[in-house]
Amino acid sequence: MILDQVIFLITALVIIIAAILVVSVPKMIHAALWLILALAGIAVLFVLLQASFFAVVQVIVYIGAIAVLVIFAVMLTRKAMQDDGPQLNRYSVLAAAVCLMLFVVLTGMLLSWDGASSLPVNPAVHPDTIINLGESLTNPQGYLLPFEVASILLLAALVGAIFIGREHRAGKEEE
Amino acid sequence: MIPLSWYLILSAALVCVGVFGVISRRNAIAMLLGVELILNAVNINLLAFWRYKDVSHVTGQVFTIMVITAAAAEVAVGLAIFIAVYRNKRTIAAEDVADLKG
Amino acid sequence: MTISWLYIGIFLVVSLGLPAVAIILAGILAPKKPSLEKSMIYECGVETHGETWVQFKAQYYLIGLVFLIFDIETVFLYPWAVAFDRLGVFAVLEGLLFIGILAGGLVYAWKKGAFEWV
Amino acid sequence: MNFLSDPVTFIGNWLTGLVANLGIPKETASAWVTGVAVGILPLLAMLWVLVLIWYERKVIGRLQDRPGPNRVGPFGLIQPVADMLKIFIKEHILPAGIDRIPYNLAPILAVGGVLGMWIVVPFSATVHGVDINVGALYVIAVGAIGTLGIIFAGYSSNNKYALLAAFRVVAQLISYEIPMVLALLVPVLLARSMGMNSIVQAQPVWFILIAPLAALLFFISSIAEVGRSPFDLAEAESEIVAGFNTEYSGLKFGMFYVGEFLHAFTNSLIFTALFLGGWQGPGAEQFPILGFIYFFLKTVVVHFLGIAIRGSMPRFRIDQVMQLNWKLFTPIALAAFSSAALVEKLATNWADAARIGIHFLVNMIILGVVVLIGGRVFRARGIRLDALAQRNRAAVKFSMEKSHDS
Repeated sequence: MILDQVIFLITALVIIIAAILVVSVPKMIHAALWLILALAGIAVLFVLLQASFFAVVQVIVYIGAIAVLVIFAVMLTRKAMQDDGPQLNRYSVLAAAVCLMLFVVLTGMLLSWDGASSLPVNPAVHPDTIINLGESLTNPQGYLLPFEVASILLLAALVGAIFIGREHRAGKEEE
Repeated sequence: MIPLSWYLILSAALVCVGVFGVISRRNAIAMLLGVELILNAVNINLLAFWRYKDVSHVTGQVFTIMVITAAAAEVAVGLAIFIAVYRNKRTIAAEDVADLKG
Repeated sequence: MTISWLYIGIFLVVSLGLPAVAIILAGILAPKKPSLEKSMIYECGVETHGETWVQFKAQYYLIGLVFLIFDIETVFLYPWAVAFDRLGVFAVLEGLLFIGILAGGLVYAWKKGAFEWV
Repeated sequence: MNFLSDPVTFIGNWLTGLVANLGIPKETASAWVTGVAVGILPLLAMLWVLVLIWYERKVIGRLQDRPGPNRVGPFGLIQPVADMLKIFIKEHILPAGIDRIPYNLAPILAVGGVLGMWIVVPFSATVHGVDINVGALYVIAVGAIGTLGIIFAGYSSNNKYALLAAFRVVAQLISYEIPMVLALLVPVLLARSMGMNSIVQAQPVWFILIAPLAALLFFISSIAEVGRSPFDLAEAESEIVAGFNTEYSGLKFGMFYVGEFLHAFTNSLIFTALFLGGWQGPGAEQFPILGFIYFFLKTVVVHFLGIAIRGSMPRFRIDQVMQLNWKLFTPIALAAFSSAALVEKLATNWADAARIGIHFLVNMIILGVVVLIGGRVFRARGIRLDALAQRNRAAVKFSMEKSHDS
């Protein structure tokens, strides 16, 4: 089917352009907005990969939550970087060269690998994969430990971030 | 049908853009956005390998969940640190905040 | 499956395109007489004063933070709920432990005053 | 297949036959017809908004002892059309210093984020949009796009009140998404599926009877998601001018309202599908048109309830909104979901009636405990506030007496 290839190429183009803008536009808030576009494009890729659960999770978690959090943080700290100053540090040209080289090397390695051109094993994913996923998340023989560790990690992140991010009022501390 | 290499090359490109962002942006939040791009590239790879191998093995999907969790935790704590630093020093340019250097 | 998502794609494009077309159409139909006075920012009847981007409370960030953590944990419970028939009692208890840890985070945020809006 | 019993499928089949006669294979023809139908659905939804606006203004009017719109056309039916024509030819004022792309994107996202939900709604036994296996989460995901629209509007308007309002609204929207997602988890758990149609099919007994708490939480949070009274902080004129859309004019301004009216109805659709059995009812399987009518009637009841609340409740303060969510709704949602999971697993092999009874009982116990504890806490707080007010009054009186003396 040629249609999915066309969709893939358009989406990939959008993602790459948006990603480059994320790391290069001077205004932080614009970087956040371009990030949203890149993340939405990645959600489309997940649909093409028939991982529909992850496509919606991508939108809910990245666009609905992480992007909002980033925008909040940009608003809270925006006075720090007056947006007209230089946004790239003095290594930026060097960094661009290194990244370009990294990309060339990675692509070369990928193309020389035999498995790179392989096609999907089975054309349509059975919708039961979500059930498989859910089952293995709480199966001791499956991924119970990572699942619970993830929840501990999130709890730790919550505790840490609240502790750091909370406004310490001078008067309140002494009470 | 899309060959696997397309996904891999796209995610390689995304990683490179992300690395560039982390190295060369001055604003700490922008560096964090670069990290987000890298982690998303990882997710593309994980799900692509899950799709192009045996789909009944959900390892790739479980790893994606872990990466998303880690990304969220990283963003939450990272941004909180930047906000706290900003409150104390009125800057979030990464090179100005070198107090934690050993 | 894939064809369904194609329909969803069409649908989303149309649902975003419809208001866009309406707005463009209205833009063509509507009179265009811009003036300096008109384009000034509205602010309770007086001229705008000071910088637009006023400083925000860290409270917004804390709310967003708690939301992010809860959102992720809840979303990952969905496959677990779908697979409910295949789970044993032990697996259900594991899921409840997951929720319990989540609730612990809520209690911590509550105690630290993340939800006090002063 | 009879036209009266299932008009949509009938027309679909007829059109497919027509296209197939042109020499296109049957499947391709069917796919094309479905694609066109999918493209038309948003248009119908947008036109439906005209009816919604009239209906809502009329109901609110009657609730407040006014006639509501009654001049243009019979019962004022043409009023929304007149309003629409007017708003279409109003000038688009571009304020100074706006950020153009997000500014223009915001109203589009606000409407698109609501319209997008319609694709997964199961209207009847045979007409159910697209039945993806992540339908319930899809609804939440599309809702997140609407939130983005509000952030864009607030940020790009170059107006501090708009920005402030947008931040408040976004804080409210993301907060109430948590009880909403948790409450949505209960029907998913009971139906063992995220597909909207599967959830409807799993409801010979409506889920509102099995999980009344989840239904209540979902209903309240969906009102908060729309941002209507009592959660209409977005338009607290006394505090933040007109809200995040202060700097919008003409149809761009109108789009936010189209989005709001449509969102209220869409949420009623989703609530009906999730908790009130959707199109289920006597004879709905044989005659899909009946299912459509049942679905519509149930939705109208839910929608009316929302409007009645809008017409009769005062607005919460922002701190009340936040505390209500995080200190009351989220813990209840967690408790309701955990208890549902536990009961469902322990009572797997029981008779249906017993299982449902236990579910209901547990829900009521949780509600009772919440009311008991919550009542006590709020009473204690009220006494504290009373004492505070008394002290303040005394202080004011004292200072006034002092000023009189001197």
